[in-house]
Amino acid sequence: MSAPEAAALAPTARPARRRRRIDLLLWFCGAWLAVLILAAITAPMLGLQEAQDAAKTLLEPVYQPPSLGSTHPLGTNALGLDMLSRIIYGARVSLTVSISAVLIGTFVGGTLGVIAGYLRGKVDRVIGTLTNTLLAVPALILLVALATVLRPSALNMALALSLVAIPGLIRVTRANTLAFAQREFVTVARALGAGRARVVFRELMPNVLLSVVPMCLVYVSALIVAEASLSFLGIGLRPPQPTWGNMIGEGLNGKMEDYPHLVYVPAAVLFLTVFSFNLLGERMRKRWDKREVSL
Amino acid sequence: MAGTGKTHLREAGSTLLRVEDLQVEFPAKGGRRVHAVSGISFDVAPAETVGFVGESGCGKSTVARAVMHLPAPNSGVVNLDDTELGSLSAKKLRETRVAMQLIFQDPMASLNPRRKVKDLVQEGVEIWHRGGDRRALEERTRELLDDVGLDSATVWNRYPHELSGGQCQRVSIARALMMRPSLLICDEILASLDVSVQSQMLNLLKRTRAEHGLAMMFISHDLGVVKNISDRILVMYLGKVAEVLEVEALDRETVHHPYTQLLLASVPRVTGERIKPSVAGAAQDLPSPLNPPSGCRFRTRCPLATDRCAQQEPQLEEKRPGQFIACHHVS
Amino acid sequence: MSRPLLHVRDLTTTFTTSRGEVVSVDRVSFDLERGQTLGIVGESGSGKSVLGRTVMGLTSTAPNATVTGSVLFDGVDITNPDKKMRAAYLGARIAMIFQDPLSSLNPVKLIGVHITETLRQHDKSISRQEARRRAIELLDTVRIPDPARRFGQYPHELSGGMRQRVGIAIALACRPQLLIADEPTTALDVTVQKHVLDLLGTLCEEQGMAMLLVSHDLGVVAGRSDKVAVMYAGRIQEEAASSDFFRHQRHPYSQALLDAKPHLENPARAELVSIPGRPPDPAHRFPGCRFAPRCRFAQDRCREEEPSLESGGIPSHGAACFYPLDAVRSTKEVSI
Amino acid sequence: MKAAAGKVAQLLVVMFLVSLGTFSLTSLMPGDPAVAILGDNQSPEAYAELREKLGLNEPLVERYFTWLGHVFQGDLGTSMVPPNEDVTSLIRSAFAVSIELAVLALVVALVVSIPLAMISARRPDGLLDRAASATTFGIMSVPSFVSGLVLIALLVNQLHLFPRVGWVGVTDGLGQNLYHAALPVITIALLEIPTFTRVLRGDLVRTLQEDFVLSARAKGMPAWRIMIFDAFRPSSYSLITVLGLSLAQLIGSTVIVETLFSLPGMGRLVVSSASQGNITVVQGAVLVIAACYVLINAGVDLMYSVIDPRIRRVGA
Repeated sequence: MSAPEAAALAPTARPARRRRRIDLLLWFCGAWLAVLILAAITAPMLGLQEAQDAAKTLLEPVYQPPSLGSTHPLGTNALGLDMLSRIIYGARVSLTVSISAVLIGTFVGGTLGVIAGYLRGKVDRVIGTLTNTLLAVPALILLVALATVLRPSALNMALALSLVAIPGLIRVTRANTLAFAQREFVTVARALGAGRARVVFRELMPNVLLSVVPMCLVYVSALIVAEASLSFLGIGLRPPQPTWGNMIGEGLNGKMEDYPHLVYVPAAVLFLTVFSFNLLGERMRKRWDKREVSL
Repeated sequence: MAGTGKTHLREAGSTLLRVEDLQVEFPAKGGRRVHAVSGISFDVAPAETVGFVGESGCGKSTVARAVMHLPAPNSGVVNLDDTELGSLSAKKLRETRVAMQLIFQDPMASLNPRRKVKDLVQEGVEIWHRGGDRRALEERTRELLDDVGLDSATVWNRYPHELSGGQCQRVSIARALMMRPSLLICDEILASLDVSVQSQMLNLLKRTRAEHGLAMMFISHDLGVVKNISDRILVMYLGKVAEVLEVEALDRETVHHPYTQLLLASVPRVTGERIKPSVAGAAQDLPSPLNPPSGCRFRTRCPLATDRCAQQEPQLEEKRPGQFIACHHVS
Repeated sequence: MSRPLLHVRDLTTTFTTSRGEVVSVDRVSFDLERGQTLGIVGESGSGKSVLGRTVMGLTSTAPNATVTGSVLFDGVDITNPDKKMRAAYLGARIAMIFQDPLSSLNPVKLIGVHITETLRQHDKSISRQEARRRAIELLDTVRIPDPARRFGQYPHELSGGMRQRVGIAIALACRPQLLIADEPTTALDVTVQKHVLDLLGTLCEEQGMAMLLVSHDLGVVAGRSDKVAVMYAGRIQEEAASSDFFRHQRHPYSQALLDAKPHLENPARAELVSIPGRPPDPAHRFPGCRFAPRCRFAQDRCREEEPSLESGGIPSHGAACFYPLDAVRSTKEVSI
Repeated sequence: MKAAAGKVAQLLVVMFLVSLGTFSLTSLMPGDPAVAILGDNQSPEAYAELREKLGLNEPLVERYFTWLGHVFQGDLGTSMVPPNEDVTSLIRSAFAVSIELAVLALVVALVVSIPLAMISARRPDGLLDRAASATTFGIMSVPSFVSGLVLIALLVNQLHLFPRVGWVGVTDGLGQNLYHAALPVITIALLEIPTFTRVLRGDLVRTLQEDFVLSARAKGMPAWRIMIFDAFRPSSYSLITVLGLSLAQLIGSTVIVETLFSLPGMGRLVVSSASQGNITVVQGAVLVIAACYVLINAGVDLMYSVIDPRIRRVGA
């Protein structure tokens, strides 16, 4: 059966009208992330209310519920600290830590994965065993165990979180490398005289990376959650340094019934961010998958 | 190792490629080995096209890769001109190998999906920095693309997935020609194409071969196609050579190796008369290359088989001028 | 003759895809008599496979497909079968075999179960033992050696030719009157192809079964069919009795298709007459004859008007061409 | 056989590496573990005694093998924090809670996601599919501590359906046990349902495009039969993989849920021990969890061969 016939028969083929519709949700998510990242970067220049130092907020109202027009659009917490400002400073921590963890993870995991997938044999088995070892300890337990021995700084946090991302990224890159290395274009490149390095960097890498990028976005969201979880458990970054996780955690201490905004505001922000990263990753994967299929 | 004989090889000086006792095995599960190619010898003269026919699993594609040393064969000697490939250092091998170019069956899979046509065609040149002047390189690329029947202006910046199968195959040919090879190895390159495109490609290959003075190894399961393009034909069965012959001798009337005979009889005739279906016999399985039959490998399906065939492996013998057959019973 | 077993009129299959409306099968009509074989030949994209599936009622369940026209099977309209009709006809009175014998068998099911479940689906009264006995019998009918052992094996343990025989055994389970064979030998080696074609021929003869033999290869159909229909871009371009068709073709496409293939009978290294260009994109229809852009004989009229399948004086030899080849020859003679 | 032996060997190596890794945590600990455990204001003798007791004066390798020897006898040591309980029995009781939660949650998740995936896969991109996809996607982005909070606010505070916190063992009556387990189980299941559904749906859609499904339809099989008897089994590989991984992860990572609902499971045991620097408990717990992972992994491999005959008869 020819490609067009196959495409025509495949039940997944979308009707034309659905395709032309603009993906509003995607745009919304993109916009949210753009605003969030921009705000996180420019936080000190935004003239935000006090986020950390409770000594400076002695005169501010405490437990103020959100009210968009006021000086505290998202309300204040028990110490009168501004929620909006805390959310934005929290974003700085969450995003920096999780994105850098994913970058470290992609670099380390990606390199190991490509090496394992291309060289195979013994090297593959050694890397496979290491991957399994890392996977054998559940992510959160691993993080908790590390938290007992590491000081809770942003750098340590990023390193610890990257350990969570590495095994998965190794597996994905390895699988993709294996798949692409079997494609005939690699043999052809070697017939043209390409050496090992060229095959890996020029033939395999561009293909493998493209399939890993969507995965990375999903990992960013997973690590944001992981970081928040640690803070929530009180073993991540500690107050007064605001993070989304410890904001939710501190709102829980019996205040939730009376001042639900203490929990719902950071929870909503967390949800939106995680959702956006997930959606971006998912759409990207679908898009590139389709191209693969059409090949 | 007895091999299947070398009597059909021509004088060493007169050939471009000379392959002796080529042997390729793969490890299989359970510690066993697949005997993909078991002692095959052949040669290709300059500007000559040798066709390799046989059914799936006969090892014809493995031969192509082994000749290229992609990967190197388990044993055997591959001589390209005066160079023995097995004796070369890795770097030297890469350099020498460029004189042979491979084209594969699956037109999409053999093109890197993330590269544009122009980059694909220039890839080899880029690896060896042989491009020289950028303008000249671009000129030559366009020329080759036009030569293989593509409109260079339209396809220049296209990606493989924007082209049809036939067009991709043309890009592959242009890419191979770019390296000015002396030998082109075509592995089932027509198998996934429609009849109308097949004939275009066959004519294109014949023209290109003449223009560039190319020798070819042409691997195919289709006897009609092989007959159309080859000068000599190697009939392979289960990792061995059954018969070597000049193309003119390939027809239903001449006496052949029983396997060649079977192949020829199986090719459908284009006729309007109803063929009385021969009462179909029981289905037979091809013997496994994990554990090939002793003696003559074809004996399990051969109508002429005797005890001798099980004990003694037949050697290729020149039964008629230019026709070598490995069979105890055909005279 | 009495009414034909299969009577297809103006059958059209349209898919709504991201690239727009694709008419895969366009106003196709043909008749198939009991016990006869119709060969349908065309290149990829010609709609031959979709035609086979549409006749079988398999396309109409796809959410993006529309089927119009009519398929009468033994006088009953089965164009867009409902659940009940599907259960009554598919697999029972009409059966199908597929191109790739490996992928058309469920990898996790025993060979035998493939057959017994078909038997029991269409005849609930059969006991397990009875079904098993019949399945082994069927495996024997398609000349599979040691059928009882094969019954308990998985598809991957069989060779390609053996698998296709299993496919045939499944299709034969309920003694259908019509078998739709969709490229049954394309994935097989040439020696196995001959066996399978012989087997199909014998079975049709023995069981008085009609067959729709779909292939891209005229050679597969030659000698194995009573009638031949050549499809191009969704339409039947030529339809004739095989004996007539292979003697001379009236449509330029049919002839080009035969000439383009390197036959064993041709002299070595013969130059092939190739068809220039590519088949048209099914999503972009244009006026006139669909083959006109690639046709050596195309005239202005061919680019404006669409020819219909007419027999042009020769009974039962239709060609959708304004200048069929017998006519071209004579005009040429005149012009000289 | 050779492949199986290799697999077992690899798993043993994994166990060894995990135990080594956990054990060396002690030496990675900043400062003196004795100080960390006893606090700052104790007599030097007390520290020395504890160090002696912990064997901190011996080299790491030696300590590791001594510890490993005890582990093989089922002795994971004693807790460093008063009342210095036996680690093995601590873990045993916590493990029972965790495994119950994990298994129940997986069952709930499967019961929801298998039919959901089948409904979605029947008409890909249809209304139901898109609705299910959007819902699962949304749920996927809710961290468990948020979903747990929402559930508490809704089902406990508003509707008073379930108890807020606490745990009742099976020994105290199955009804009470399930009543207390319900909310945590739902919370955990919510975490798994989206993944399960999406993975299975994806595989089902792919399988349903296979020729053998078409051939089943050509045999006149009804759609539901094809879905259950033809498509499901060959489509369940990824689900099995994910299932195995989840089970392994769940045994430890119900931390959040256990904290939220104050349940005495493994997760909470690890977290509370870790915050007290109670390293023997952490070591023991991590080792047990890793052993589970290794065992489940082996089980998953076994499952593949049950599902797929092509894997079963390797080398046959």
